[in-house]
Amino acid sequence: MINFSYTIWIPLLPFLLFILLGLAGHKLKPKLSGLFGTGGLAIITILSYITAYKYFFTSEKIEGAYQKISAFNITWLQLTDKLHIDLGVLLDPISVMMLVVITTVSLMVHIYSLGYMKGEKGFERFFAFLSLFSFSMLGLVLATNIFQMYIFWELVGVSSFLLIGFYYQKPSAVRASKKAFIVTRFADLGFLIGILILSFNTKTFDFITLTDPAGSAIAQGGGIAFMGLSVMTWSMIFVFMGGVGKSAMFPFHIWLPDAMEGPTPVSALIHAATMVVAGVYLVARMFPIYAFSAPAALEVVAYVGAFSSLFAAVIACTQTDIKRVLAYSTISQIGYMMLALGVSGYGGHEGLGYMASMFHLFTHAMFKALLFLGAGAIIHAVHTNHMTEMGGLRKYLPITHMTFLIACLTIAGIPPLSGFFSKDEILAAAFHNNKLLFAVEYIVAGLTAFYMFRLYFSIFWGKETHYHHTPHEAPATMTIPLIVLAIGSVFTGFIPFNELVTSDGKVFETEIELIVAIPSVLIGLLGIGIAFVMYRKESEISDKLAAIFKYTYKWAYNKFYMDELYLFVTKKIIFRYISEPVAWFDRHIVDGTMNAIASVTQSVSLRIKGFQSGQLQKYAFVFVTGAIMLAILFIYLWK
Amino acid sequence: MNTGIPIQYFLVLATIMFFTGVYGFLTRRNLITILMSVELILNSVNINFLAFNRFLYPHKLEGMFFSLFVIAVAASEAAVAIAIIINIYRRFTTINVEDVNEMKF
Amino acid sequence: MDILSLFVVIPVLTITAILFLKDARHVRLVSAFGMGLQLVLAAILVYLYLSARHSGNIAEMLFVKDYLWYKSLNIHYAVGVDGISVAMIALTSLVVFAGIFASWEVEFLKKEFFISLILLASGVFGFFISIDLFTMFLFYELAVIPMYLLIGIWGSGPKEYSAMKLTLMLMGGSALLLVGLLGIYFNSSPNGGQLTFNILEISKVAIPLPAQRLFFPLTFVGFGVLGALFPFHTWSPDGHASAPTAVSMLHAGVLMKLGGYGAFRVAIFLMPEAAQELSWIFIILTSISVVYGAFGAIAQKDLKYINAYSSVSHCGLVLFAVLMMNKTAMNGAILQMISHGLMTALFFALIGMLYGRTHTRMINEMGGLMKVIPFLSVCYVIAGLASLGLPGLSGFVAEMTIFVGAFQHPELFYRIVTILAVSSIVITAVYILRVVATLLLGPTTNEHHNHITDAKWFEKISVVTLIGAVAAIGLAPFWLSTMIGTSLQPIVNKIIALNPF
Amino acid sequence: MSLGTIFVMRHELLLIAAALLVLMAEIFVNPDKRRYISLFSVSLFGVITLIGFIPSPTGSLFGGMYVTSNTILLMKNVLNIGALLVFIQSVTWLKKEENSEKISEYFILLISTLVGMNFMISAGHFLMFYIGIELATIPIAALAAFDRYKNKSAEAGIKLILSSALSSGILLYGLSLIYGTTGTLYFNEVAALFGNNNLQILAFIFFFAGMAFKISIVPFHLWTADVYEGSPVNITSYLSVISKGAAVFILIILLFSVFPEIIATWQKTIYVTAVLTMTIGNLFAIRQQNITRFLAFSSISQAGYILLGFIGGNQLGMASVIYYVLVYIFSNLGAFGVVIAISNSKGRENIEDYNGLYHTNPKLSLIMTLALFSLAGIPPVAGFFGKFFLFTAAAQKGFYLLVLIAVLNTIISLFYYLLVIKAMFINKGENPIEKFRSDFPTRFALGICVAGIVVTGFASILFEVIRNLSFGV
Amino acid sequence: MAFNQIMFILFSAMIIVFSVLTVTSRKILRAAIYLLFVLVSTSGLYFMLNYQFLAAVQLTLYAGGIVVLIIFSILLTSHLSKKFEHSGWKKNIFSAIASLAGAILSIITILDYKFSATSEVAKEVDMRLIGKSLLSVDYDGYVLPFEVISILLLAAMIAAIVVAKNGGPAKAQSPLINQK
Repeated sequence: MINFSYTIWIPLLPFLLFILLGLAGHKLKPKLSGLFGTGGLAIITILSYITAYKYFFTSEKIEGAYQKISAFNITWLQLTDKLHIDLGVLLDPISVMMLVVITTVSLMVHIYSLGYMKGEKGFERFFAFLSLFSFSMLGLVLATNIFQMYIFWELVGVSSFLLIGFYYQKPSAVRASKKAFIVTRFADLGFLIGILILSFNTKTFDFITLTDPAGSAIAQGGGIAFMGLSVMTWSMIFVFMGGVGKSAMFPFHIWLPDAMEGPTPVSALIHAATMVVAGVYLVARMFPIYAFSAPAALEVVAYVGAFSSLFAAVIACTQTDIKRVLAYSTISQIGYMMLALGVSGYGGHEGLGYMASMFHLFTHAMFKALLFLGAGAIIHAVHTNHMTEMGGLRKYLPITHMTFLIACLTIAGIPPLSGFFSKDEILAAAFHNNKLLFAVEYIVAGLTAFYMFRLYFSIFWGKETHYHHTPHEAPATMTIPLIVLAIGSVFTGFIPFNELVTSDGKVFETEIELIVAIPSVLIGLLGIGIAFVMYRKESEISDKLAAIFKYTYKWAYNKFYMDELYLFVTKKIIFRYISEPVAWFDRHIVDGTMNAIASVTQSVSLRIKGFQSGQLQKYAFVFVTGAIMLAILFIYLWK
Repeated sequence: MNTGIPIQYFLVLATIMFFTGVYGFLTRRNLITILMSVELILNSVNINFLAFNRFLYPHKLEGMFFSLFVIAVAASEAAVAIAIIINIYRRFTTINVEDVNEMKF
Repeated sequence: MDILSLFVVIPVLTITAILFLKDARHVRLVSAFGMGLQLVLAAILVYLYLSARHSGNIAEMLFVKDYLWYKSLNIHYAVGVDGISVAMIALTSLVVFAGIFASWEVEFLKKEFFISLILLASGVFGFFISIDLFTMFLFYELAVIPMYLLIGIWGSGPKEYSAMKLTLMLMGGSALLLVGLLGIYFNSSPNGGQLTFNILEISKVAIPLPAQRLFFPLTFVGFGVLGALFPFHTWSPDGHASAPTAVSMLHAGVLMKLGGYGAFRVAIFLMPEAAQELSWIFIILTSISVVYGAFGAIAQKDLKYINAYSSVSHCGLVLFAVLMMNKTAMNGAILQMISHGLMTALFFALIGMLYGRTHTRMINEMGGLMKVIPFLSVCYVIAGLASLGLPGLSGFVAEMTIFVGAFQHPELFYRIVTILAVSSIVITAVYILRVVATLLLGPTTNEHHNHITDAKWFEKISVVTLIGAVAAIGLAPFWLSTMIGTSLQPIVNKIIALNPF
Repeated sequence: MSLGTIFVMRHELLLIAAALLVLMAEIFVNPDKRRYISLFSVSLFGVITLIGFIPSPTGSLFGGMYVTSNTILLMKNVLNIGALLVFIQSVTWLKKEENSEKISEYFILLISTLVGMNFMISAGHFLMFYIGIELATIPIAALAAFDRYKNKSAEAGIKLILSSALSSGILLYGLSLIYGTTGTLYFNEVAALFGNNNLQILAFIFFFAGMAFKISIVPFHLWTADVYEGSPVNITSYLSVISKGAAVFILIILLFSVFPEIIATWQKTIYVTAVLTMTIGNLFAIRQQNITRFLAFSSISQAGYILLGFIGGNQLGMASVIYYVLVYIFSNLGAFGVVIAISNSKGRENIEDYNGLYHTNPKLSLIMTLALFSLAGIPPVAGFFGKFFLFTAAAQKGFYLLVLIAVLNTIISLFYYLLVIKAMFINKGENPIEKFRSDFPTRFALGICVAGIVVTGFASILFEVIRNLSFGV
Repeated sequence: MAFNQIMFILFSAMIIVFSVLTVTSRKILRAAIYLLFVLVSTSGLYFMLNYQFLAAVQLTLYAGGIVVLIIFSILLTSHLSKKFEHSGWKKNIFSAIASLAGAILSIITILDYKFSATSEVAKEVDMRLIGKSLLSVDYDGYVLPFEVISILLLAAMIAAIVVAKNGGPAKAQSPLINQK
């Protein structure tokens, strides 16, 4: 048995960094704090790689399966006799994989930020928040139990909030951060309720117990039925709701495009590579329960994923803000991952979807981070987000151009880049399970290629617009990460995921299924071709198409009015029709009653003042009648 | 001894007198007439005491002595009341009870 | 002199010292010294308590001192603490200590201000150390009354109205309470024998059920008024809004906890059968408090009103949890009391400091303060995050304990209501973020606020003390939770004996 | 009659002697030395008060006409303490020029009313009771009209004497019926012969109405406010504390020892009147502007609370009543003491005049606050304990609803007490009462009141002593 | 019909009639005289009941003392020729109702009650007995009330003096004097 207890330092180190930078950051020189942050992250990246190596290649397998190793565990809070919240480190294939993903991307982003954020006010704050995020995200993936996951789930939410709102004086950034937080918080409510139901039924939070296919949690089955679905299904649906929120699936996707208000490195790290896939990770983490106890919930996962990916892809085709395009693309890709999980089974080849999902998560992290960082470099150069204001940048930004192209090809699924492999596995899994979903994803693959190259051509080709300053290539701190990630995007496709990350930890055989692979490559190429025609040079085709599909375009451009719907619900219904009436009710009815008691007392007091008339004889009259009435009362009426 | 007259007659008589006094107290406007009504009330009580003493409990003299002391008390009460009434008259120039209401509510 | 009585004696001595001070300038120093001493004493108490428990002392109450006071009625001055009261005492001393510093710059009738404030504190301390219903009630009222002067003299806005309303409503609560306590007293010995006010002794006998049915609602509502039980919470927004900073802190932070603590210690502990029977009524009321308070907070514009409604919501959660009648939920209730006490005190301290600088509490009249006064703003954000239940800060610990505990209730109705209560965390997020976004973030909207200064040293002491406590509980809740949990055992045993589930 | 037996009656005898001594002084002292009469009377009375505490034999004298017991001695001592305070508080007022002619009369009259009260409490026979009650009332009417040059004073006097005449008329009618149905007026004999029949209930109700008048129980209370407002404030405080206290004492003795047979009836009577008294008193007090009138209504509602001690007919009840009267003496005299001090030096008696008092006269306002809190029953001052015991006594016999009504009433009363406190501490006075220093007697009396208010509650020994001397039905 | 029955009817008729007249007469002096008649008739009743001493006291003290005092004060304070105004009918009616109700209630209750006389031997009331009782310290002796009433009378006297005594700024403030 290998001792993994040092892994606790992987999340702890960023936490300490956060404390250091948060409390003393403003006293340090900005550069120093940046170096502290980056250096710390470099250390944990190395640690993560060591861990990955040790875990995958030297740890002992039982019956050919990777074991879940609880490397560290302390009880943080004892709730009931059986339920307790632990904090610890759980190592299993997916968490180790996530370690690698997070630390790699995070390190790249840190390095990138040294250049990108240079001279910004609040540099040290930025690195403090990044450290906080790294801590939270690592804590999330290493969680030993669902409650720990929830804790860090909330923490990543907050870090995301802080980072989106980094430019806190910009109203749009503030709005976006608020929106992100509240939407995900609402989704987290579902997560929490799911946890409550789950723990009530299974009396445990612990992942190892929960997800052991032979364990008591799964053995007890779905539990009693409630409103047509079993309790376990309900709880899993609720838990998934949390994932939907964090991963920006429909209908909780609306926060993600707005979140692009944050600094671009943040978008790359949080809103592309790591945090947004937490939902996928969550489902993967709970996968045995989904597969065995709540298959209906798994179907929900599949359909939500498929719909989101289509929905987002359509919108992405119409957006002009490059970061928003990437954001919708992210939604779309995460939809893929969800779908893959949704169509997966447990164990062996049945678990293809699971493996594919994780695989895609991995590759997506690389190329999407690359895309965002590239976009950052572009924005850094031209000081705008809108692709209508760009064009012909390939001359000015050669490195960025090349890496961006690689990323676009990767996401379009062109072999032999990594995106091809992972996407192909997903399509294959869908193909075997559900033809409808496969069809949807097939179309999305084409759309993806189309909008990515629409983006690519508009930025680097097309008509050259007039720039205030001549755009120039970014400094080395920014280009090196681009190159590293580009290399990653190219080669990660060759990692044998079927041997490393599978649903039951055992190796299974996969091969490229040509019946799926060839059409998918073709449709990718088709998409690229259309984009080439439309955007390579200035052309009116796009406008004409937009005119033809006027309403569809308009709807897609306006993101199907989801924001407006949300606004309507929050502003009108919650605020106008609930909160304000509640406040009114409280002031006027509840409080009014209390005040009324007081004023009634006062007015009674005023009314009866006539008794005290100052007239002696009236006093005497009351006296006499009082005595007589008392006498009558007690002699005849109430004896 | 007191042949033929039941005690109830005396009691009823006293009661009527008592409430006549009360009526006077409640209606007369002149402070002195109110005082007179009070005397009626006290007198009726005396009748009660004496009747009881004579008819029912003649072995002791409690009723009679009580009446005696009531008369004495009534006298002193009347004296002080009249002193105050005269003072009222000097202050208010009237002894109409309805006008003596500087303090109310 | 036993250690517990010191908690009442020190404030009294401090008051006496202030009374005889010639120089008004030293008043705050003396107060700070006295309350600092109190804080140290609280720390010592925590240490003594834990070491006593550690050494195997399993008595229900520790450091019990019992002096016969009124022999014929068997009224005692009896003090004793268990983990819960120790925690509450620690909370109180923290908040009072912070409150002294938050009111460092009170100038008008300075002596009187600090005297009233410390008097209030001594009432609260007395309440928490008492195990005799009579002294408990005495201290309870003693804590309520100085509020009137504190709000009426040093308050702002419609202070007289608010002060009167607050006092009368709270005394109305204590009116119900008094009847309830007398009822308990006269049923404290159903088999004949000496009647008693002593909580421990009463808890050993079973109060007849018909009596419980009568007196449980009285007692619970009596305490509930102070715990902001719907619909008796309306004193809270007005009172908090009008009160001066330190008073709001103490009031929301500590005084409202008297309600929860009392409801737990007296109503539920002594009359569990009736509590179980009638809990559904109050569960409905408290869950209304929870959700309704949160919704109410969304629509407010005045910072203090927002916080007051949020207190209604959070304190509603305390009573809600207490009524769930299981160990975890009750543990959560106590944690929530402490957590809410700290963070709401923090909130009010910060609001007071903001108000001192901007002279407004209307959120739409301020904006972008983060740039001008980063320290206070960051503290405000931390307070907000604590309030909306961010892990790592105390609010999360408390709320989660409550929710998990409440959800263990065997009856479906209670679980569904729990889900309803859980939903308040979203609403909380909405109003907290609304405030944070409008007030602190964005561009500065009011140019008058461009030149205000950040926190002074005494303000920092006040704020940092509280934040430190909030974070400490949030990061390492285990010892506190365990300390409370052990002390909950007697009542849990009582309930289990009643209805094993 | 031995010397010992005389000592049994020492309260009354000493008081009579004191009255005569003052009378002598009035006659024989040089007119320009008259101002020492106050001092003389007060110190004389102080000595008497002290002597009252000497333990002494008890028993009945004059064939049962005069009865005394330790309980009764206690009650007398309580009244003496109160009366002493009133005496001290009067000194300053009597120094005024317009009163200088009547100092000795003032003391003689007050002492004689006290004699009346003592005889009333010690009565073993309704005749003594009646004479005592009249002796306790008639001179007070004259004292109410003491300020001859004030219309209000005269009005107060006439209202008091006429209504009291009517009430004693009704009381006498009741007594006559009691005599008629039992054939005796000795307390112990009446107790044995009293039953639950209509005529005796009627007699009891009439008797109760007469007593209720003295305690100002609603609906027999209407004279109270006017008389309190019109009388000189010293007399008002005497009326509200001592007269009321004496009437309360004798009523509880009579109810417990003479009418125990009809306890069911008088419990109902007291239930109804207590609720009415508390509520009406409070409702009227809310609106008052004049501070003495305000205190008058407050004292009406206080009487309502006191009735809660009656209702159970239990030992605790009597103890709590005596205790409460003691507390009430300190509290009410504390409040009145401040009113008197201000009225004497500034002549202002409206609540509005108290605006901003704290800023000019902090000590007076603090005493007032303490006294009002005590009246309102706020801990840790004595009033809290007093009220608590009263409520406990009622609750002991299961009158929880009544207790609830009473405590809710205390909320209303708290409201108006707070109004005064608000005036003193919070309101800004446009024309505040200037700073002044009251003279020694006032301060001395207030000091005793404050000490009483603060100490009485904590010193449980007092209550225990009282309780041991009390008895139930 | 026996003599004393006739006398009783006579006296009681006089008492009732003159009582009513006392409280209704619109001339004050007449009212006083009617009161005198009532008091005299009452003393007649006392004679009938064999309480001669008390009847005498009634005549001297009441009829002779109090009524004279009253008439004296009437002369001091009232315009004799002036008739009273009618007091308000509301007042009269309500007072009448209250008094009637009280009277009826009392009479019914009294008539309802079975009085039982004592079986003990009656005492003959003569002056000797009265004197002895008045000075007796034993059971059924009244020396104590006798003493106390003397204090009462003294106090009443002083009280009356206090009220009547001039003092302080009284003269200046008397409205009577101001008017003149």
